[in-house]
Amino acid sequence: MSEPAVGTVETKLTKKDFETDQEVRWCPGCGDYSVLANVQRVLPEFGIPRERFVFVSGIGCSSRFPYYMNTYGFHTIHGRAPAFATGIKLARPELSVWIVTGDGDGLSIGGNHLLHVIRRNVDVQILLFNNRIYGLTKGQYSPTSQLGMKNKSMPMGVIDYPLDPVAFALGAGATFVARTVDVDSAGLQDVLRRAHAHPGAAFVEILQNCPVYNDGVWEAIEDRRTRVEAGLPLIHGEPLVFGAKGRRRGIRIEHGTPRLIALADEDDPVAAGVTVHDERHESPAYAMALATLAPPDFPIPTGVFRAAERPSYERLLDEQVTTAVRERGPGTLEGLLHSGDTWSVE
Amino acid sequence: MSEPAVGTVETKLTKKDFETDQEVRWCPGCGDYSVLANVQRVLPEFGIPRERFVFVSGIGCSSRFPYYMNTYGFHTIHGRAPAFATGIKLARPELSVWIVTGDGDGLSIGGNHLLHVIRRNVDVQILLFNNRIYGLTKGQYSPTSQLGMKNKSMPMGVIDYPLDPVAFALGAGATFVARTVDVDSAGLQDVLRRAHAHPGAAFVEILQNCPVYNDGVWEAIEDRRTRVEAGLPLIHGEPLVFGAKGRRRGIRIEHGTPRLIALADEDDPVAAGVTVHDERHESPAYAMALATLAPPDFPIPTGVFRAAERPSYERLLDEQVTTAVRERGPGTLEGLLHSGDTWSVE
Amino acid sequence: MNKAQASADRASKTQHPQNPNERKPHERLERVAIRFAGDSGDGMQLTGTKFTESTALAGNDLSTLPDFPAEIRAPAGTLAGVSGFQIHFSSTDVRTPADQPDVLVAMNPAALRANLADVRLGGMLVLNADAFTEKNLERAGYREDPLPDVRERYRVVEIPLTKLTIAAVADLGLSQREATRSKNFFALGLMYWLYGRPVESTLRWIASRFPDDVGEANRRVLMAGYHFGETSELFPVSFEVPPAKIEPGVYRNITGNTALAWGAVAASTQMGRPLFVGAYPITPASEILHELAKHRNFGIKTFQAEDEIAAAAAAIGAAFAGHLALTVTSGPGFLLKQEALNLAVVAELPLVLVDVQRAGPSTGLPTKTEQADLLMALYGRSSDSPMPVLAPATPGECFSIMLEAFRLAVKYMTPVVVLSDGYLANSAEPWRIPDTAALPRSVVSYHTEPAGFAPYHRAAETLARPWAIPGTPGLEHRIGGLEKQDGSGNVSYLPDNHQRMTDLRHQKVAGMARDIPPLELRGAASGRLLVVGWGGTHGAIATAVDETRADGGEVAHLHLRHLNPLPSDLGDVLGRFERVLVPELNTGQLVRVLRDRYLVDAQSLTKVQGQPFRIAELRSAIARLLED
Amino acid sequence: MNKAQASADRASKTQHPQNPNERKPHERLERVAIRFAGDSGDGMQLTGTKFTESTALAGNDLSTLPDFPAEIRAPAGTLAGVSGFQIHFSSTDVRTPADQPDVLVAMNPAALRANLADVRLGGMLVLNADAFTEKNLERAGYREDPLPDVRERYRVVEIPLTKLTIAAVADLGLSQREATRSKNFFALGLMYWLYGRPVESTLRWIASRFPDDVGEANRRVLMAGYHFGETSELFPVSFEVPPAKIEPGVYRNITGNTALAWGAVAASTQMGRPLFVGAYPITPASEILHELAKHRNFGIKTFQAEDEIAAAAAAIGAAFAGHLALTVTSGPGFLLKQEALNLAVVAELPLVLVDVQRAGPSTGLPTKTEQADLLMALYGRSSDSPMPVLAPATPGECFSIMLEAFRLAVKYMTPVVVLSDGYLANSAEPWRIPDTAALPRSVVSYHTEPAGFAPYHRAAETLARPWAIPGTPGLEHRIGGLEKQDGSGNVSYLPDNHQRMTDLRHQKVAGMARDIPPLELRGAASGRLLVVGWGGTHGAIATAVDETRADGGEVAHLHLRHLNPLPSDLGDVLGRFERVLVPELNTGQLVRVLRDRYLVDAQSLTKVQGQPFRIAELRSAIARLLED
Ligand SMILES: Cc1ncc(C[n+]2csc(CCOP(=O)(O)OP(=O)(O)O)c2C)c(N)n1
Ligand SMILES: Cc1ncc(C[n+]2csc(CCOP(=O)(O)OP(=O)(O)O)c2C)c(N)n1
Ligand code: SF4
Ligand code: SF4
Ligand SMILES: [Mg+2]
Ligand SMILES: [Mg+2]
Repeated sequence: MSEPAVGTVETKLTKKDFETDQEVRWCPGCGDYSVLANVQRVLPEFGIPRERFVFVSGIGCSSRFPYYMNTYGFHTIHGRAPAFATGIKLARPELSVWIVTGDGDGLSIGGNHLLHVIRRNVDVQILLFNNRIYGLTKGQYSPTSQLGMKNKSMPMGVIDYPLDPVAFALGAGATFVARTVDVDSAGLQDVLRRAHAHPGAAFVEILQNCPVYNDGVWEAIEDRRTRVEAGLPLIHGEPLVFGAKGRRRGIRIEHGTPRLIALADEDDPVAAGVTVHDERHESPAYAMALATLAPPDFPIPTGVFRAAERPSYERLLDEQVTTAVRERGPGTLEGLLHSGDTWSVE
Repeated sequence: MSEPAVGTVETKLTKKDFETDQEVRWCPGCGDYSVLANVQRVLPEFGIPRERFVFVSGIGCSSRFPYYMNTYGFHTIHGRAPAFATGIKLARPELSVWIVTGDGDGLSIGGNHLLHVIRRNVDVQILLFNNRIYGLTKGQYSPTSQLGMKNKSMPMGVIDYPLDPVAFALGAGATFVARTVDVDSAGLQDVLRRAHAHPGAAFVEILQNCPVYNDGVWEAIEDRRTRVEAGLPLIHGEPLVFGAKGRRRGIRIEHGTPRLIALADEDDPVAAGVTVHDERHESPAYAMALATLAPPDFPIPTGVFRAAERPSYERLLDEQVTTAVRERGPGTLEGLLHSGDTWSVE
Repeated sequence: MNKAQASADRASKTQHPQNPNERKPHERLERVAIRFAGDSGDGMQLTGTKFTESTALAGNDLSTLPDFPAEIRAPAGTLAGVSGFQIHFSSTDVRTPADQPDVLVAMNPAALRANLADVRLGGMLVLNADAFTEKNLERAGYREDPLPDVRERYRVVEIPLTKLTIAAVADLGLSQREATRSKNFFALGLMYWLYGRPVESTLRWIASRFPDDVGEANRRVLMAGYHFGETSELFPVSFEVPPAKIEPGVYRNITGNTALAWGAVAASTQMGRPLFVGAYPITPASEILHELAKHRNFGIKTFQAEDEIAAAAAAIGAAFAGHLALTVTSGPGFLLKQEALNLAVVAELPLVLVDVQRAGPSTGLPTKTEQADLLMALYGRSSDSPMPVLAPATPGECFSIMLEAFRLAVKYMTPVVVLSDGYLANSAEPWRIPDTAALPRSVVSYHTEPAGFAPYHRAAETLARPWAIPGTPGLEHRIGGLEKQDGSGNVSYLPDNHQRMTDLRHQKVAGMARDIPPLELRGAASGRLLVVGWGGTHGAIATAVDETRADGGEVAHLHLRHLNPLPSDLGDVLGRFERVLVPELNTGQLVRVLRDRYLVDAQSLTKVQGQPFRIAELRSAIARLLED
Repeated sequence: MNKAQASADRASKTQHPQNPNERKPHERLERVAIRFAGDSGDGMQLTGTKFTESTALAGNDLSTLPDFPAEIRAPAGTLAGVSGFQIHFSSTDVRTPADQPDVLVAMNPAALRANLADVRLGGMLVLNADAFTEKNLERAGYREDPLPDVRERYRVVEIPLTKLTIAAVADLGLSQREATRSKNFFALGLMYWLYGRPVESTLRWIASRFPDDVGEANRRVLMAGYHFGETSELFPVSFEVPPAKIEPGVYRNITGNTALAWGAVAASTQMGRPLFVGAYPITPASEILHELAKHRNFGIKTFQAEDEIAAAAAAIGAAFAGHLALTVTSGPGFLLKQEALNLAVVAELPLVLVDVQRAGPSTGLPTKTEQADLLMALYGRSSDSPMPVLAPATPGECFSIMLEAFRLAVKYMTPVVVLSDGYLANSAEPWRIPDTAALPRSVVSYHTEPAGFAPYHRAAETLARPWAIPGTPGLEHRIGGLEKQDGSGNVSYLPDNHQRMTDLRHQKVAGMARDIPPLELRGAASGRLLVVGWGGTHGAIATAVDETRADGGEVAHLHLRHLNPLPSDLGDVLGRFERVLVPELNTGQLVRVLRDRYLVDAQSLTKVQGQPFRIAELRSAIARLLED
């Protein structure tokens, strides 16, 4: 968790304070606009002075994000943002460090860095904009593109199995994993707040529409009319239930495998055997099972999959420094140079 | 699956045929010796002529493997073996391509390539030697090293959470995942046979001892005396039961979470609610739950976690070629150069 | 359009010059450069492409250059969103898209503002008057209306292009938004009339390409523009640019990127081995991957890897397995591939790497051109790692350079670098389609003989090791990045062997100079000044040298296509001139190599602006050196 | 041993030369080079290190070089498993570990076979006779017993070392295997006697280091070796190498890798800012990471990243956040970091990269030395990307070069490359510990003033932009790899700005030449031949030049520590000599830079064998150039 700094901001900041003078240059209708606005809206709530935020990104449409945030920002190189962010956070744990990446930046060229920043549990927030396409380079497929999808680099259709960002993050040992949707302001803001509050690497997949190269890829869950059937909102302590009245269904995970349970409106889902959502399981197995839920058989879960507490990497590193100083005293150059065997010549 | 080539070998090959004249240069007692011997023992069974095997490795002690195999071999660069192997397999699907890598080579610098070769389901066999240490560079920790372990690069102890190779592979969408132990010849050979038979990317984690830099890290499961308690052999269709007579326990996975069930010797494990191992689940959720089993609370599962059928990448790519030729006829240079708008000048 | 139709078109145009605007006088011009500019959404690239096709059919020599914004779709009406396309055509030779357009078609104020400075003073500005609203002026960053001032310095033609477009399709029942989408066709039609271009091929293309209603709208608007020229008082004359004298043959327009892709296909068909392409998308090289991915029916396997390292590695793997292997990228990606290339150098495997250079360093100006990766190609790998480097001079030459690159890679068993650039990639020129029957054809054969086989046993002349691919009985062997024993290929740590192998790797590449034909100069074989260029600056330098020579300047032009090894007669040639000038779009790279190698006091002319050289810049640099 | 003890030792040795082997005559020698060689498991590195410490206490000047096998533990008794350690010590100056050892201690036939060719003809071979069994001879690849032949050409001393060791510890109840483990101490004790080295410090070290029983065994065996020399008939004389004249001060032995690490610590303490180290293990650079990881109590944060790219990126991130950032690697890793370095060039952030060069290309000979990454450091990034490059000359200089590198990085806001090499990394020399109070100290300050702040507003002289770190109120800004507008740092696609920024980046680095002190030559300031070197070849070149001059040869030596920018007086200096020779452990890299820059016909002496230059090789090359 970025050091809580409540009270250090004299006057409460507003969304405006987080806007820059740079013209926002995404295509009209791009899902990135909504994410930007919601981030700018949520940040003032944290009571952290603006200068303590750093946004770090790779390369891609989404990675232009830092230019539009009136905070510190670093638009780095393709795929490596997690490594830059790690250096920043280890150097200055008091900063609130946010990584912005895309499905190409974060899961194609940058997959390994994302894996390791998550594994190490560095206390950063990771926003992965998943539009299932390379936007900036004009329409090649990405590691999350659907099988069979035709695009510039695979004109006969994609033959790679798509990666699920949530499963990937859990496989990496993530302590916090969430999924949200570009146009769902309330859900997005909620997840951003939770990500910020989490003391470790907080991984957030944001389903994002690219109207130019992959329009409608998340339509079912973006559209208010179909969202109830297509989405499964995860609420800690509540059973895994979705669907409109009269079509309610629950999900039960038994012997590791999820299956649907049809529910009459008056049924008590828990009594009917529906699994109750628990983001705090020590074992990631449960969250993994959730991660495997996907259309067409299942709805898309959104919200927080997992939120487990473990000391963060930069805290453990700082502790080594503190311990070393405590046990050995602060290092002195004189002492170092004269350590071990020396002799004098007169 | 490498094209079955039964019958194309005139005289049955033997272990000797797969040995090279190069002196094997691992440290005395290194777990790599046993793996090498077992691979050399199993290969002749496949009835594939020697020249159709290619062993591809990165850099590390384990990655010296190809030099000792009298097949085609490519000792490439650190972490990138999966990418080289992908090129070889896509170019010539008829070859049997084996990747040899280590926990550093495959999961540190090479994590992304391993992720993607697994995701794409290229039909290769991947042997990841996990000694939880960098051997070749003399004892730095790796992404699988245990928390707190002291080593050359983290003298005050490791603070990164270890990655579980099996969970990683499942997060990447693996169709075949297995785990085995260097000294367990029977188990190792069995898994090698299964990996070879699998038509897609077959990921095998091999628990390997490095007597020089990380001696005894797998002792509990390597030692015949403790193996019954420390290991959980996975057998398709059998319940998840382990432990010696009188101390038998089973594992049940409910609502996504595994827990132990104590079993009297006469109990029927299935009746007692123990989960039955099924490697063929379409959903990876079950295998994920197995992957989270680890000491001290659980035994280490060994054997095949998952074996799902999906067409392999190189087959789908070949199909695109075939389809294109069928639909458009074989390409001719003359046709290509004259496609689209042209004009003549006389 | 198929070939027959095309040549019919061309024939009807040249044999029966039925200029349709007979009612107005027309002037003859030798050459014209037009730039179409508008918002990214305005279809300027399409407009330019169609004008180009029609111009080619009219028999002119030509050269074109698109200029994309870096953003996918920047907000409408802003400077960042301006997209442009320039075409230069002539009744004589054309080698560049021209320094300054004579005509600018600007669809909005931003397009005017972004391009005005480039237009020749006194040139013609064709503006969409409807777009010059206060709001648009503001979006373009104009504080006040620029037109009063602009009208003094240019011939400004203001046309209510949007309104005329809407009027032309009034009865088609389209929404206003749909209707205005066609307005680029109005501009196109008008320019067709103004320069006497044939409209037929475009009409046919419209009919084949669009759904009926949209097609009809486009057709009407195109013709409305055409007739507007004919009837409006705004244009007292039309122009004629007579056909150029062009070598007979079948022609097409080609960009550098397409030619590189097709060259690779040709290498595959002519060498009888399948092509494997490992690539990771990056501007401005992605189109090569896109183009090759279309042609699976040639047996081509394209592989979009997870990153550039994997792309190179997969290509090297495919080379090991006996494919013709290609990897395509731009500077930042090239850099990432260097470790894998280094392995290919040691493993001595054939591979072609194409680097379409862009402006840097780092992300830089990704859509802009530069020639700044030469030294990286030569020296950018750890330790001593010699690799041949080639560079095409023109879009069309991109085709033949790929044949050459693959030929050398396989003959010498070595990776080969081809340096293209953002300018060559996107600019187009008419290209005489080679006679495929006459292209050299030689099927590559692998080594198959087990007797006496050793993986590093070298051919006497080329020093190439055998290409022995997995699957071949009896040739099982292991290769890798540790130093190899010469001959056996086993790992060797012996000092003398390392020296020997290092020397052999150098000698092998140096020996490739045998394959380079004698140098040809433009101009006299000796004298006062030699201008030495490489890569995509060829057109500009050649033009500048020709113009200077036409004015009596004693200057010659040498263009290098082989940058490593250098041609063996290069030292001689350099020595025959008093001065040497090396113009490059970098801070001086080839010039360093020449000075080092030949100890000639070569001077550097550099430009690092993401833009090609202007002919005028080159001429004045040449003039300066000729004077003092 | 603490300092007081050490100096007491030294004092007792030099003031009261109680040579314990009084009973045998002893000869005075000016210099001796000894090589200890045995199986990897034989403890040769330890033996060498202890001999070195004792020799330092004896007051000699010295230089050492270990030689590890590439394998972790190759099979016992094989050539691949031989591990060696050479020490050269003298009563006068020593600058290299010597071309040829005078004495070889060989613990088995493989050690003899691997090293014999290096030994001076007529030199002494001390062999463990017990190890010369048939089986061992075969393992070492000897077809027949080599000794009859060897005895003719060398002074061979055969000692049943294993048996004598076992005998010495017979009553300690150790197993035979345990007992024989101590045999290296026998050899050490014997050499102590032979060259009159003090044993006390080693005895103390044994006592403090081993458990009681092993310690006792080692002690006894050491003394057994010592007394063996005294009593055995095999050694008629012992030798004395009197102390050298050495500048007064406190000394220690230091290797290049340790000195690099400590130099980084010193930069941190002297500049008052914490150190961040991003690294990925790679031979021969890993030890720098290991050493720095030990010193958390300096506030040092070391970070073992997932790969080299991440290591560089994390370091750049830490630099952005205000730390002194370091990344350490070798060639193949350097290459992977280039894209991140390119970003640091554009972002203008301070960073030091250390490349401990090893033999390549590709994986090459990872434990061997080479100097072949210079051109990659200068030119290995895409596009025009100037970066300063420094190189230390000696292990001790590795310390000061790091202070210089960090000073320049922060002063000019730029990444800086330091090129060390495998030879410097592992070789050791006595190093006079600098007076820390006298080391320059200046606490780095960040920019904090919001008024008039612009991220790319440059300091007038240095052209450095301000270091404004996250957390500073009012300085919020964004940086990145797209071209920056000068001053504001906003993204700019304007051609002129790109030219301006490119020029500024070059000028900034070029301007660093101001910080380079005037060049100093060894030898006359002008004349017939100048030998120009850089990096770890300093000792060998200086020795060769000194020896040649002592013989009357007219030659001078210039050693470059700044390779980019080059010193401003370099052109002048080169111009004052008739000939210039540039010896390098590569195929000629600095020589290219000098020829290009100064158009001097510098000649190259190259060697690519994974081995340092021999003085003899250099002398004969110098002689050749002086002759003709
Ligand atoms: C080393 C390198 N390789 C390739 C590129 C080209 N490139 C820029 S962004 C991008 C993909 C971006 O996709 P994604 O992360 O999904 O972002 P989006 O544009 O869809 O938001 C690529 C391939 C680059 N800039 N650098
Ligand atoms: C680019 C690059 N970086 C670093 C190295 C050094 N290196 C070689 S092997 C290795 C780690 C090997 O660890 P692992 O894969 O676990 O293999 P093991 O030796 O334990 O079998 C490293 C860091 C290298 N060869 N290349
Ligand atoms: S290309 Fe797609 S992702 Fe990129 S800005 Fe446009 S709409 Fe957004
Ligand atoms: S260092 Fe460890 S892994 Fe490497 S060869 Fe030796 S025992 Fe095996
Ligand atoms: Mg995307
Ligand atoms: Mg390992």
